[in-house]
Amino acid sequence: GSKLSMQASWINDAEFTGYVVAETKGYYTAEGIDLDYLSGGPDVIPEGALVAGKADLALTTPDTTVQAIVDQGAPFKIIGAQYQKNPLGVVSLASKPILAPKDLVGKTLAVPPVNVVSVEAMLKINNIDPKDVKIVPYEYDPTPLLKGEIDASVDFVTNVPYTIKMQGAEAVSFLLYDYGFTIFNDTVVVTEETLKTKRKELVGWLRASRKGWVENLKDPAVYPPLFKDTFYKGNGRTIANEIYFNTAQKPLIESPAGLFSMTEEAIAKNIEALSRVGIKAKREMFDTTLLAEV
Amino acid sequence: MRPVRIGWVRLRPARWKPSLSLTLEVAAALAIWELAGRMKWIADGALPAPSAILVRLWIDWADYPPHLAATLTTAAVGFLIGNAIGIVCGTLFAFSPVAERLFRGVNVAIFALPAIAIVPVLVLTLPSDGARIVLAALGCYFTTMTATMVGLASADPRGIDVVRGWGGGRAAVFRYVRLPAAVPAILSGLQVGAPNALLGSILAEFGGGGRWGLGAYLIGSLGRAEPDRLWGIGLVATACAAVGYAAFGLLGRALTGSVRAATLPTGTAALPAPALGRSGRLALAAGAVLMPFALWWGAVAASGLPAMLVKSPLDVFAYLTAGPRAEGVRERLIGALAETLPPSLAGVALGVVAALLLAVLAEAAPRLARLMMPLSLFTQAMPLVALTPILVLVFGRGTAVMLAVTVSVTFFPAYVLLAQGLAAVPQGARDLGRAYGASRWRELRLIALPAAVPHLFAAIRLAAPRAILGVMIAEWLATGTGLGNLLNRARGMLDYGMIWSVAVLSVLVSVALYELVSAAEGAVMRRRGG
Amino acid sequence: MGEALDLVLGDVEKSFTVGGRAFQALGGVSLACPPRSFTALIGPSGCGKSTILRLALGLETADRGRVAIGGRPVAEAVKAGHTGVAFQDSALLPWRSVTDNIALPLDVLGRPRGPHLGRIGELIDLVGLGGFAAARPSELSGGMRQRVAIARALVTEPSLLLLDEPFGALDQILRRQMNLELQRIWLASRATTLLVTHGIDEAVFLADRVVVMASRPGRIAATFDVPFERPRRPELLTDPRFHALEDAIGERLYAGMEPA
Amino acid sequence: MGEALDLVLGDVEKSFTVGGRAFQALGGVSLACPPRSFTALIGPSGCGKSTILRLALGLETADRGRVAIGGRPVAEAVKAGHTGVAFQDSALLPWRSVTDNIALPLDVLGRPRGPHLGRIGELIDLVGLGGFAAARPSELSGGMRQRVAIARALVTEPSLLLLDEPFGALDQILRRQMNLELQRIWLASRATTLLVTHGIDEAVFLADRVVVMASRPGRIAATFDVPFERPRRPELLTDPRFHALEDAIGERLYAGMEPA
Ligand SMILES: Nc1ncnc2c1ncn2[C@@H]1O[C@H](COP(=O)(O)OP(=O)(O)OP(=O)(O)O)[C@@H](O)[C@H]1O
Ligand SMILES: Nc1ncnc2c1ncn2[C@@H]1O[C@H](COP(=O)(O)OP(=O)(O)OP(=O)(O)O)[C@@H](O)[C@H]1O
Ligand SMILES: Cc1ncc(C[n+]2csc(CCO)c2C)c(N)n1
Ligand SMILES: [Mg+2]
Ligand SMILES: [Mg+2]
Repeated sequence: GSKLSMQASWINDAEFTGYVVAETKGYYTAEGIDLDYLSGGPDVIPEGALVAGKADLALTTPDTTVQAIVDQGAPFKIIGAQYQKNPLGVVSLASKPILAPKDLVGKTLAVPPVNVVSVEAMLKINNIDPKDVKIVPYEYDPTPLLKGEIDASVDFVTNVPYTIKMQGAEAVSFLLYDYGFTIFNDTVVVTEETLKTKRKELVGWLRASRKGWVENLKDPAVYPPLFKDTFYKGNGRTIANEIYFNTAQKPLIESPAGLFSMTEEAIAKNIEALSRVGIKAKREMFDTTLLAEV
Repeated sequence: MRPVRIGWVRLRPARWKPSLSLTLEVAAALAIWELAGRMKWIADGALPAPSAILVRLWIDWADYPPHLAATLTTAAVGFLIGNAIGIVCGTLFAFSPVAERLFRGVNVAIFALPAIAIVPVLVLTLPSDGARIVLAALGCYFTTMTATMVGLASADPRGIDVVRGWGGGRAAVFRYVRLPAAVPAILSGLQVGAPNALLGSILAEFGGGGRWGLGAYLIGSLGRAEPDRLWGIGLVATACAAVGYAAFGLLGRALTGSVRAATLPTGTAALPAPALGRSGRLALAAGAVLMPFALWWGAVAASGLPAMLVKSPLDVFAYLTAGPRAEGVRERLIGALAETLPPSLAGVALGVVAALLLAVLAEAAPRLARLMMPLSLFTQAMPLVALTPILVLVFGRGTAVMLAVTVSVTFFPAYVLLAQGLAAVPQGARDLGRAYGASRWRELRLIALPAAVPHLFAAIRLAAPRAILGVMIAEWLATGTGLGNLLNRARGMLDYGMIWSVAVLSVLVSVALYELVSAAEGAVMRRRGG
Repeated sequence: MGEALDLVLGDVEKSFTVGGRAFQALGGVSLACPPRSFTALIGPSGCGKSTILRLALGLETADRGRVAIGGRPVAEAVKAGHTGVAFQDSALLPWRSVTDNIALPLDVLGRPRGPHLGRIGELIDLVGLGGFAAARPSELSGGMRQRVAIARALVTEPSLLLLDEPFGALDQILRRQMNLELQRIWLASRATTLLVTHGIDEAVFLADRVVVMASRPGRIAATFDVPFERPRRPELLTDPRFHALEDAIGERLYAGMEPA
Repeated sequence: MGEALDLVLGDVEKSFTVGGRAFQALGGVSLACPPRSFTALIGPSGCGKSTILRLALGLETADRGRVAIGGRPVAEAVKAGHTGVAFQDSALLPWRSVTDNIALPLDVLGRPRGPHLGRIGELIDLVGLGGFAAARPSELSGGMRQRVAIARALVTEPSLLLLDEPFGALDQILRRQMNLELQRIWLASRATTLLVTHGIDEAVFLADRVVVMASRPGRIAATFDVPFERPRRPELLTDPRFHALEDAIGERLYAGMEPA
């Protein structure tokens, strides 16, 4: 088959189970694709792998991608979206619950530096002055939240609540998406060049990946145990954790228009949300023609 | 026990005397830690008890082998490469002060470059393990290079006279006097290198996206809010670092004894100073400024990466001056620098003082100092990001945390070099103080420390560039201010122009600090004579 | 005049590791220097003279036997600043000037320099280094360095003075001059003095008692009392009684002497 | 027997910076040591004796004047391994054993040790250090270290031998023994020798010619030829002619002598 490399946005966890299912079931091979999967990590910038030619396709956060297109003139196109709703949310302890943006006033919120702009935008959308919230860096470790050093953190709601439960506390959360920051996540991004030269493979990738995800989400508890000693091995987490994640992400991924879809309505919402952050997204940055071929 | 001979080196294996009181001290320290962990004294339990860590290690043990293997191999290869280059370059610079001047900026830049800024670029330019090896090597290069130079410069002039007295030139002086005399110092460089190589390899995993390695394991474990796991990983890394540290330390101690002069030399045989006229000095200064930029340019060209990712000096200049956003960028940079600089300066001072205190402690209470060593090594081999919770819980998110992080990243190389300098003080000088009943403190102040002034300055030169780095790490992890925050946010925005600008700015400040220390050193050494 | 302190070594044994093997440097040395006495120690190279001095300063510890100054552990006298020493090697600190090197014992003992500045200047003149006060050790000749070490040994006006071949690198005239100066200082201070020397003439000229050592293991072979009155004048050096004592000591010294 | 090389210093001047000020160490020194001659250099402490040796080895360069060995720049003779030196300070490398320290000149000159091992052993015995071959300098006494330095000076069988007070730290008997050994070696090798010493007796006993120096600035005050036949026996030391020459030299040496 022809080689296609994809850069993931994080380490091997349930966030990418669909692709693993597709790979192990041979869906990519069936599409004539020889997939090279590159795991990500906290300091991996997926778009960088695209620019450097290290990967043909990357899973990204759309605000970053669009900003790169606008500011740097990066030749990117978004050809699909894994998450219809960004799983990023504000997580807090049930004992000191923060259930809506207004509860954040006067509180300390830990935000991954990458997401600070998005969070500030979400606050503004909800008529809250970002100055009224104390934003500190977040390094994906919920301990300060558990210890009460911070009041809330911005993280994937698909995962942290589980961790917090394991530590004997209860978590509550709300999605940024539900408070006006309506963007995708794990957007499938390629360069214009790749779009031209590897269109067939990309369509094949989308088709195979969709199949894999559909298969995976049929019963989110089925696949993670199978990958215990392969894909997940060494990630330091439990299979129960991955099942929780897989289950929690199901509603954020599924779409009546088909997995990975980017409906005109959703794209418009993304453009709208990003514009509030000062990022000028345009319709032509989203290329839905490949999805149409799938 | 029979001494072992390796060439001119004779090692007398120290007899292992299991001392009861040392065992008691270790037991006491562990007991206090255990209690602190159990009673949640520190950071509300974010510092786990040793028993909890061990239990956790036991449970997780099956996870470790592949991670450990990946980290150890890359760290070891990087360690070998970095130290080899460090020793070779240290030698070269020792003998060519002109080359040393020319490359000073480059050297300091290598030492001061924030890993979070270069890893993404390295990862994109190099094959999978390449970035880890390079970062591990970078972690060793500068300290070993510095230690090599200090060692070569501290040779006894009498020995040099002897070699020259039989017609020996620079090469013979190097081979028969300077190099043997420098071995303990070089070994102290290797001691620092052991944890640094490990940390370098681990940090590269954060940006490398590989699956195997303690760093990868750490990332996966971060989100679990289980400090005992994180500390377990840290302790395993520390144990590996400690093996290297102890091995080179023992070798160094065995050698220092045999390298130390029996009688006091009348001075030290300083290395040649550049014999240059006015125009020569000007040309050299110009070259020294241009060299880093030239190499930077070359590296950018060689990387073959598109201009969006890697910026040439001209690109950075354009980013800072041209375009509608340039002014805003400059304002942010200056504002951030103003936030970063003051704690950095305080950090240099505190880092050196911490190094000095520990070195003094190692003299006055060697056992207590040895007890501190695991903790010191832990702070070196453990990525600070994993300690964020405990850092913020104990120190908050203000100046205290910045200083704490800065001290932890500055003191260690400074300490090791300083301790080596103190160990190398000729017996005759020590005897002099003791013959008048000098207290440990007086002996240190009047004899050992003045004798180790070259080492002290080298220690400060090591601490200065690291201080900025330390503050930036704290800003990135805890406070969300200053250059560290700017860098981190820029990464999220793919604002490579900003990433490069911050990196360049932090390096420039480091070089300036380094030059300041070097100038002070020159003045003091001139006044000091011999 | 300082305190009257005696130095006593009682049946002292000391071994070292030399070339990887155990080596007995001193085998049962007993030596008593009474308060205000002047003892010269003479013996073949390597017989343990310097080792005795180092034991007396607490720089080495005896494997067996007892070392005491004024009846107490040596460390006490040393800490109290009662001792002064000139090592065999001049042992100057390279970064200190002549003045500062001479002042080192004061610094170590925590005594202010101020009141001693005059004395330091006198000592510099005494050892013939006027004009070299600001020089560094690396700028001095071998003999000049040794003279700095002598001045340093005297700066604290010690009650127990330990001198290890202090005049070895000096020319004969200077050596004679320094001998006379040392006698003068000793007469004034009456510090208990132990002088290691290779010069029998120097030993007899200066000491109350000459202790002769032998090697392998280092031990005391004989002790000679020196009967000459003080102050002794250079004329004594040509006195037949002086020569007779010299010869007696020499004979004992060279009897079965083998260098170690 | 090595090459016949002379050492010539022609009107040499040398200044140093001492304590921050210029100091003239040598003011117009002319000295010629003919091939196969034995010259003793004697003079007050600090008069520039060691400086002359260092100039002869190229370790210092003259401010003015000429220094040559065998009519060529000193560096050539030194590089060719024609010279041997014992410095005033024994200057041993701490990490080398006695054997290895003695072998250092061979290593520096790139000569294999193998053929010289026997000689090294002989030299160790000659200086009375049998059994100490494996010892480190820190394990030796002061006199023992000096003896290693003497052995080292001789290991290359030099044509020009420069000795700076080599016997200063030795006891009188050993010193005598070493004097006799040095004479024996010199008679066998006929190396041009320049010996710095403070012992007039030693100078007269060993040398063809005794050169007396004076200080401030260092200069040559007088030269005495020594007429006694070789080999000279210990009995010579009590010969009245020997004493007469000693006295003449002493007189000249101490005339207007002030230590510098
Ligand atoms: N630190 C040491 N380690 C090992 N051996 C030592 C040490 N100090 C002295 N010795 C050994 O002890 C013996 C006596 O040494 P010491 O220095 O006391 O001799 P000395 O009488 O002063 O000789 P010299 O007149 O040559 O100075 C020597 O054989 C020497 O090898
Ligand atoms: N490297 C140097 N720097 C400055 N001054 C020096 C240096 N070497 C020698 N001198 C000065 O030159 C003079 C002569 O010194 P030198 O060592 O030649 O004397 P010397 O005759 O060997 O004396 P001694 O018998 O004491 O060894 C001294 O006054 C000394 O201060
Ligand atoms: C696009 C993208 N952005 C951020 C993360 C980070 N993230 C998501 S879940 C998790 C573990 C902690 O809850 C972390 C760190 C990601 N995976 N994907
Ligand atoms: Mg001695
Ligand atoms: Mg001299």
